[in-house]
Amino acid sequence: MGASATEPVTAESLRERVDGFLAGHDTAQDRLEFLRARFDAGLAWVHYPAGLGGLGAPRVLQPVVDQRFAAAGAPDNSPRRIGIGLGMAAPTILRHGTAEQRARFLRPLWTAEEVWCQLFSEPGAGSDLAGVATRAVRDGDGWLVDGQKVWTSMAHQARWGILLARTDPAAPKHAGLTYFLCDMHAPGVEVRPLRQATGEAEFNEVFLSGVRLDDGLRLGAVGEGWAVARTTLMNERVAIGGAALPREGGMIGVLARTWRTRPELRTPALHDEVLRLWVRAEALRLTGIRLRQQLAAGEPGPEGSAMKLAFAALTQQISGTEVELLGAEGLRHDHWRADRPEELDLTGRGPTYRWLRAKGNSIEGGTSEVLRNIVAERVLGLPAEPRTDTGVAWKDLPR
Amino acid sequence: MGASATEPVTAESLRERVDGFLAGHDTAQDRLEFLRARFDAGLAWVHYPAGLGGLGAPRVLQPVVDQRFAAAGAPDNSPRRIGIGLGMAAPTILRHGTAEQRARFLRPLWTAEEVWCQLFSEPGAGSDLAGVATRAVRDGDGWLVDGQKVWTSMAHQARWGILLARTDPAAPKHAGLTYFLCDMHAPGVEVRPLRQATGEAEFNEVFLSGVRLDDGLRLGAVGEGWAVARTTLMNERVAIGGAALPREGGMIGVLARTWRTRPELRTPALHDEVLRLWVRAEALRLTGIRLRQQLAAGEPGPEGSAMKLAFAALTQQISGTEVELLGAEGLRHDHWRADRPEELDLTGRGPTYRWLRAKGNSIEGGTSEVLRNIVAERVLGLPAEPRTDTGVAWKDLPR
Amino acid sequence: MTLDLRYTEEQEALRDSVRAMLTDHAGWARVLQVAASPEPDDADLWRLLSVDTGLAALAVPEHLGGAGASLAETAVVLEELGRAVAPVPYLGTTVAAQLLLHLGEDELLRDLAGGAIIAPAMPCDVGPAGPGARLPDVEVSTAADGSPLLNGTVCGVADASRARVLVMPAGGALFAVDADAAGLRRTPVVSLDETRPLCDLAMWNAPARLLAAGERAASALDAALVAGAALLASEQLGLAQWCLDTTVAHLRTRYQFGRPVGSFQALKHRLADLWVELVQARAVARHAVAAVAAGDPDARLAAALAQAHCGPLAVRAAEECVQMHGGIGFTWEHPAHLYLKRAKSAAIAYGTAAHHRTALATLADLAPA
Amino acid sequence: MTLDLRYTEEQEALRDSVRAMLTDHAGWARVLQVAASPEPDDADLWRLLSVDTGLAALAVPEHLGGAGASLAETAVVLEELGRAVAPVPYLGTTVAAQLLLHLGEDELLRDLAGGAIIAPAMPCDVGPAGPGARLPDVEVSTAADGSPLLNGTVCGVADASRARVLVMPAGGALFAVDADAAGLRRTPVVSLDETRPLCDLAMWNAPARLLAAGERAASALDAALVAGAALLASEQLGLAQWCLDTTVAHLRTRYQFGRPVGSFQALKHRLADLWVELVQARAVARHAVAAVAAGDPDARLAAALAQAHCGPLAVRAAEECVQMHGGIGFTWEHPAHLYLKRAKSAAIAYGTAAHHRTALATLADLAPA
Repeated sequence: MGASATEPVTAESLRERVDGFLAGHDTAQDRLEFLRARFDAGLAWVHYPAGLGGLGAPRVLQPVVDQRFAAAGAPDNSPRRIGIGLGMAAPTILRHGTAEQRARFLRPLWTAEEVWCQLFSEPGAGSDLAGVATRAVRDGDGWLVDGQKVWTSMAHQARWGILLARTDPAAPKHAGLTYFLCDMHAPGVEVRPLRQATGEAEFNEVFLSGVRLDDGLRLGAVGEGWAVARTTLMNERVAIGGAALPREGGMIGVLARTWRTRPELRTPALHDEVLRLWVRAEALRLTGIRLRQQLAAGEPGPEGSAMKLAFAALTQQISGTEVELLGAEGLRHDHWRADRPEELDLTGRGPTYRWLRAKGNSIEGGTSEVLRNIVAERVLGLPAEPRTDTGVAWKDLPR
Repeated sequence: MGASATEPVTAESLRERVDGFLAGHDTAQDRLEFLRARFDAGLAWVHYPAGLGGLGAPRVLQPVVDQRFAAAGAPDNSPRRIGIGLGMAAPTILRHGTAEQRARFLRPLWTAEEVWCQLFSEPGAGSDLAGVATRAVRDGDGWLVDGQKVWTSMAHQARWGILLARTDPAAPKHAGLTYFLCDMHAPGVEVRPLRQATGEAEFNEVFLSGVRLDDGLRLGAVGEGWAVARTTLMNERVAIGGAALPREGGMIGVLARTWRTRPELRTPALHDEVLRLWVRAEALRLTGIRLRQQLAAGEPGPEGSAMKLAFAALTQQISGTEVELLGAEGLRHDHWRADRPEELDLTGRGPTYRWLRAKGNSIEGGTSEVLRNIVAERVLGLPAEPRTDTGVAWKDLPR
Repeated sequence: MTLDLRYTEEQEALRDSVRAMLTDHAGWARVLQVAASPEPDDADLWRLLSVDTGLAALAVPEHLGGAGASLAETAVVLEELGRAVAPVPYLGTTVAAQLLLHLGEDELLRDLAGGAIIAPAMPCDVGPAGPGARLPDVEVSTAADGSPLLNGTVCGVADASRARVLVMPAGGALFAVDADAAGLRRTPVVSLDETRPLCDLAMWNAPARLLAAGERAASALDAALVAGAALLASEQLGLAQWCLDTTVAHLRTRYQFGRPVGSFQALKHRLADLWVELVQARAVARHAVAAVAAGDPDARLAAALAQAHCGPLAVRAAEECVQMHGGIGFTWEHPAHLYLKRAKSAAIAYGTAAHHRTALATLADLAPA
Repeated sequence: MTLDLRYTEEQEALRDSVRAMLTDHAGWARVLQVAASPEPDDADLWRLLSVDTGLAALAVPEHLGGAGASLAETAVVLEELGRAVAPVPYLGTTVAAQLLLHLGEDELLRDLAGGAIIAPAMPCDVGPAGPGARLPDVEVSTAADGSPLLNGTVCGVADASRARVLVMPAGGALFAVDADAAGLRRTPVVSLDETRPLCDLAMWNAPARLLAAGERAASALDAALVAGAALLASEQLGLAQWCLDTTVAHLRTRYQFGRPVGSFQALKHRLADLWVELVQARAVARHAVAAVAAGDPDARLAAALAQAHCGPLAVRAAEECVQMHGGIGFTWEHPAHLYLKRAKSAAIAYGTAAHHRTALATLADLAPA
């Protein structure tokens, strides 16, 4: 470890660094050049190591930098568009990657030159991710990959994918996996849009047929894929988006406004339901504020899981109540076009869209059922269920 | 089997038999003599065999007989007081007992000369009844029993108990059990009242210390106790009490009357809750009517389990809402005396008593959790959970 | 009055034959195809249900070309149609038939029994829990020959897109309007539930025929709306039963963690609870149609109760179906979303559960605070 | 205003010391013993909390003998008292202190800081959601010497059984009444929650001292009731946390079917859901006391929100605790029933969740239909 020769980074010193950077770089210059320069100055993600876009600073200081750049009107790296890269691929590469891999991938990832996608879920392996069947077989100095992935957002735009594949079917399920960085431009990668109940195709199916990957694209050791994937998943769950909303800032605001402005729609028996939802929404909002205060004070807790669970249930119920409040009007849909939205707007489009889309909130990013298991075992310390699938060769498991 | 020489029993012929019996027996005579005579005439439980209080008639015809006797003002056998004997001990003895056991026990059971209790549950074996630890050890031509039972209603008045005990701890849990008829007057049987959250002691703990039981009190073969106990449990769940209630006949009626007659207590936000409970209560009442119509038509179904589950949840919520509706007044209790009630009156005493007592509805007679398992597996056909406790010697199980 | 809440043997036989027919002719791939097409419903299936089998006029008397059965049989057909989310205007036609029976409109009933679609021309959320308040303003004027003309807009009408005749409440009276009449325009609505899509009606001096006015019109409309709410409960029951059955079947064969997913206790308990609600829904739905069929004074309360219970149940069943199928249940290629959308549209049709609870406050004498 | 919803290090230290004290002096066997005795509360424990440690006057300024801390600290003590279902009149005394602070009654505050119990003399369900409507009629007359006399009955008062002084709303004003005064009788009530039992007050010409009248009395009373509702949420939070912790501990060690019962998924999911509610309750309860302590204009809304959420949560937590303990949780010999009864009595104190939701309809501008 050794004591660093440099001063410890503080909010004040960061502000100075940003101001210095801005003095030397015109925010109106070429977007990509600006972002590359910001990365090279260690002002991309300040908690990353020097040389990889950061300064080894505390993570909680990142907002200081982001706010300073935003206030100066600097171009950003479309953080929502590259969310998978930022939130999942990057921390995994940082932790498990070789020096070459870090140097090759992190910069274009952060500057949004290269979009990433996640090739984990399969038709037969959803909640049970460690059951993936996509095979990767040694082929000289590389690997041949065959299989099918699903629920892959951004696959149609992605340059790279983080890929979990089975390299040893005779090993127990968790032991036979290896983690790869998949070249989405490689021959044999086919991306097909996957349409949802909303009519949209936010996600894709990805078919991998004899896809050849160089061994340099393996992340972590052969057979260590599960441990690497856990880094990815842990980071998926940590992410808490954006700033705290004001009161009625989310979906509840839409319902409350409809209730207020359309008295002719009100039904007496629905009044208490609206009040109950308002209470729950405000309780959840305050929970988010408290969680952010804890994170800012360097006291991370497991409350993010509570927020995801509560958020999924609440958005489903608020939007469902809104549709019923609207009556016949609530049964009108805007369109069933198979759009390919890149950003999810939970209060966008109409009530029926919101209601349908919210159904996905308890499935994507870990189902609410899996999340409840995790809360019960890791937060509350309740015992695991007896497992029948962990000591057996993967190929011999019933499926 | 062979064809019976007698006429098939019909509702009409039953009515005639009852009328004939009543012509020869004064309803004002000695109660016990009357009941014994009714038993001997085969008019006790008409679906039991001739000679054991019945006529081998269809079970659905029993109400014909009961109503006729009731209309004539005949004494009854206090069916609620001897519910365990009638509902559980009797069908088990009928099915698994020897001729001697049937002849010895069924008549005084039905006439209420001998009250029965059930010695199944133990502090360590509640939901998992097959895990009972009470030991029965061979002792010459009999058995010595040691252990502790709990939740034994009527034990303090009972002459006999149906007892599940472990005779082979080295066998797997279900295989090492034997079923006995326990003499509650035998030395070593100690009954202690068990007080509940209501303050009452409806139930007992029963301590068995070197209780000697003759081998003639064994019901079924050694090691076959679980199969015999299943007969008992199946009959426990079949029972559906009494006649259909009129609308608002149950606990909902109390709440509705309070709402109607005490307008000063009403809170706007509580109105919809009262309406929702009213809907659920009426739905459950109609479900009971439909189930009785099906039973009367000889089409028994699994809906009784639905009724027990819904009833438990509903009574808990109705009584809870009633207490809140009453506000400070709802926090007044009548008394905390350790009474020993023999009959349960769910709409009796005050609101706080009702609310507390209703909490027991989802625990007694099989918890709601166990009942949901049964519904999921036996009604819906969902697969059982992997079992870790069935192939192992009972004594080696973790507990 | 004690109403029989069981199914008769004949009704069970009817169910079997309808289910067999729908299995052959309304598999979900076909339903999805029709829903995604510009067609508002499945004309072939409707021909089968009306012209070929007479199921669409089960409760129309035989002398008018119907089957002379009761609403209790109609409800069994609706259970199966709900189970199949069949895209046919069966419910609207049945409600129209009830209206016409009340009014003694034999000729229209004969048309209906012959396969013509006749639909009540009201927003789909109008129910017996207070329809007047939600009926749109349609003005009645008089043509030179003294016959009535209608002017106005009615939005969100179900089952009317291919109707031949519309039964329209206007100015406190009821009118029959030829759907092809000059002066009437139907505009399809992009609907949440494309298996029972809505359309908007616009009228400029549309020629109409007076069916009834005043108290007679009001009581016929009210009775038909009570019947509609009662019958819809059976559709919801059938839909919920499909969702439960399909979810159970999926969970028995889907393996995760080396076990059938259906062996996980949390899911088992939720499905057991759903079954508990479904058992009650069956009693409540049968009670509602029995009460309506018998002209029981309790029919209005029974219908409100049925919607208060069965509407939310069907939505919950469909939601659990989607959730327990995981990702696959959220795709366009799996039928679950069709059931989800139908359940929600049915929860609004003939009044929401909240409307019906509000009505029950009066019917059950539970006044507000 | 951004309020800090976290606990400070000092508050965590305070929690540790209070918990240690209650573990030693208010174990549940002791609580059950006091509850079952004729004594309304635990006089020894009260002495410990008031005279010995000064915890009962945390939020009273130092120059009046208190600790000069804020309601945020008081709330931490209440969490621990809720966790222990401690039978002491802490909440009522705290609310009385708030009243007296608003009125500048320094002498009474000094008494209170010295260990005297001072209680608001109102039915326990009176809350800020509309207290006036529920306040009983107490008549004020005048003695020969011009001092006020009170006449009337107040039923269901909490924390007053051993109070030395009662603060009584009457005729739109506030009075101090010596609890031992001739003309005042206290009758104990057999209470659902014997850890916070009620009593009835009857007055015949009870001599009183006027504290405030008119707007000044009304606003002091209102502020104290808002504080009471906000503070109670912390007691409910602590109670719910005990129920969750105790249930988890039981399920980890209780074996059935050869497995710890806590490994059964249906129970795990229910407890996970309960934890999700509890996490939110913490934010909501901290927000309420922070808003009250800061004099935030949002305090009234924050208190209503806290009661709307935390009241039902505590009841649910206690109910799950009983249910998941199975038979043993339903016995007199297990502490679960004490928590169940306290949770229900707390759900009514200072107004039910339904009262608070009704208040929120106004506070959040969500008018009824």
